[in-house]
Amino acid sequence: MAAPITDLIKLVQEPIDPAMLAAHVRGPGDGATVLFDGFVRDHSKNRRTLYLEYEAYEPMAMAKMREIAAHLHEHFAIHAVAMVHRLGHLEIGETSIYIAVSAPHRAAAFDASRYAIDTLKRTVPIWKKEYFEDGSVWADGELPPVPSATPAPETAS
Amino acid sequence: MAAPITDLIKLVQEPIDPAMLAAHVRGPGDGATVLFDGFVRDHSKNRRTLYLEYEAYEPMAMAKMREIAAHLHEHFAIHAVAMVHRLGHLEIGETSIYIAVSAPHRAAAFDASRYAIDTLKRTVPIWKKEYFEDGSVWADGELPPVPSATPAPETAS
Amino acid sequence: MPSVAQSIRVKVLFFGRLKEVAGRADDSVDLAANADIEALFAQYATRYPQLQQYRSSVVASCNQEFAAWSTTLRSGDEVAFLPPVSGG
Amino acid sequence: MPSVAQSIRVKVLFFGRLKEVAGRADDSVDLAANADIEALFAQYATRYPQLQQYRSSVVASCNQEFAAWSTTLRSGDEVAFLPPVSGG
Repeated sequence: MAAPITDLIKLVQEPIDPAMLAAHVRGPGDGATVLFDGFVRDHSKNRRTLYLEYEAYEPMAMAKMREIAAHLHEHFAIHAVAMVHRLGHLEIGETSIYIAVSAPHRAAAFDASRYAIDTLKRTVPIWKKEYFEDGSVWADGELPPVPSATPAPETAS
Repeated sequence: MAAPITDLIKLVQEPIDPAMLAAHVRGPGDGATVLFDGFVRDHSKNRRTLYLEYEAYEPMAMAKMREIAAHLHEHFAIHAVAMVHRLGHLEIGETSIYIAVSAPHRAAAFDASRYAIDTLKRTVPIWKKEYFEDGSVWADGELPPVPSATPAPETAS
Repeated sequence: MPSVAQSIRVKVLFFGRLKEVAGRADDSVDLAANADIEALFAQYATRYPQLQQYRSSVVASCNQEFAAWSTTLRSGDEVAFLPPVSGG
Repeated sequence: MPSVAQSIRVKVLFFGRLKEVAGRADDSVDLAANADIEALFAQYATRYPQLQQYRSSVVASCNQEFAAWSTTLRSGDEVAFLPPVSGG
């Protein structure tokens, strides 16, 4: 289920460059890109946030992000996807997730962008720890849906 | 119906700077921005486009764009809006419209962004002329909804 | 031309293809008092017969607000004839 | 410890608060053949009793794919215990 070559799916430690991602997805046949920029809020549940730490189960997170991109291509009339999540220490206002979706027409780009971020937040194994003046907590998250029965497993060795 | 001071509503002749608009709307209490970038496609109805010319009824277009921004603040839990439309000669791939909407939570930013571009395309007096190798045409557009009866007019002098 | 006492003067703007058909972007015109936007358009359609075919795909504004064709004009009003919009 | 003939060896990963509760990010463990993910978790909950309270808010993966608790493990599998995800 590899994403098409035009897509850019990454986990990074360094700051995300929105202009690079926006440029990456734009093709001459496109008419619109929808860009989602998620960044660190200065508060959480009425407490002042100092900074965040993100960690991931990296190979599985990459696989799940590639699945999302593949789903977008299958279900929406889009051209290309860039989806980058930052890990490690993030200050207030720094971008944690950036998603760029290009399409010939805007409706598909909007639908795909929203599906991508909604699904990422439910299914990609990434965790956020919030640091406050008086301590830290793992953010409330969402429990990914899990198959109720065992699928036929691949033999691992 | 003036838009709040944090908004940025403009018609410009020069290229649009997305990074400036994205930065303009971001506040410390926000967690997301949704950015819409509309740019010149290389084709229109199977004809190869060479370039476009946009013209506007400028004072009315500005008034209608400000109305859209005001509507967004009234109906969606957003923080700030930047909405810039370029006029004049645009080459393939150049941005004609850029809309940035910031919000504490993403759903409002998505809803507002989509409302903004959908409404702009229906109600803001801007016109696009498409230039092809063998001629030019005014783009098919949408006829804005008009009041069916006369509202009490302001005296103009 | 109507007498001075019975006439008003309005500013008129044409956009998009209407500007090309009328051969002008703006005009200033004298109208009978109580003339509405429909009458103003009809006056131009007499002068530029090609305009008539666009009547059903034109909206009008008065003082930069969309206006019904039955809007009665006053001296000093700015009327614009707007083809289907295609910004974005 | 089960005899070699009856045992399998799997890699285990803990993330988020589970890593803190278990005091480790990864482990390699011998299990009875035919053990499922539920049994693997129970084995850790015996060793780290605090883990038990998270059982209902944990999902498991096997070889980087979400997996049912009843998944039978094979030697060489990589199992991860994942608390509710909060990326984005």
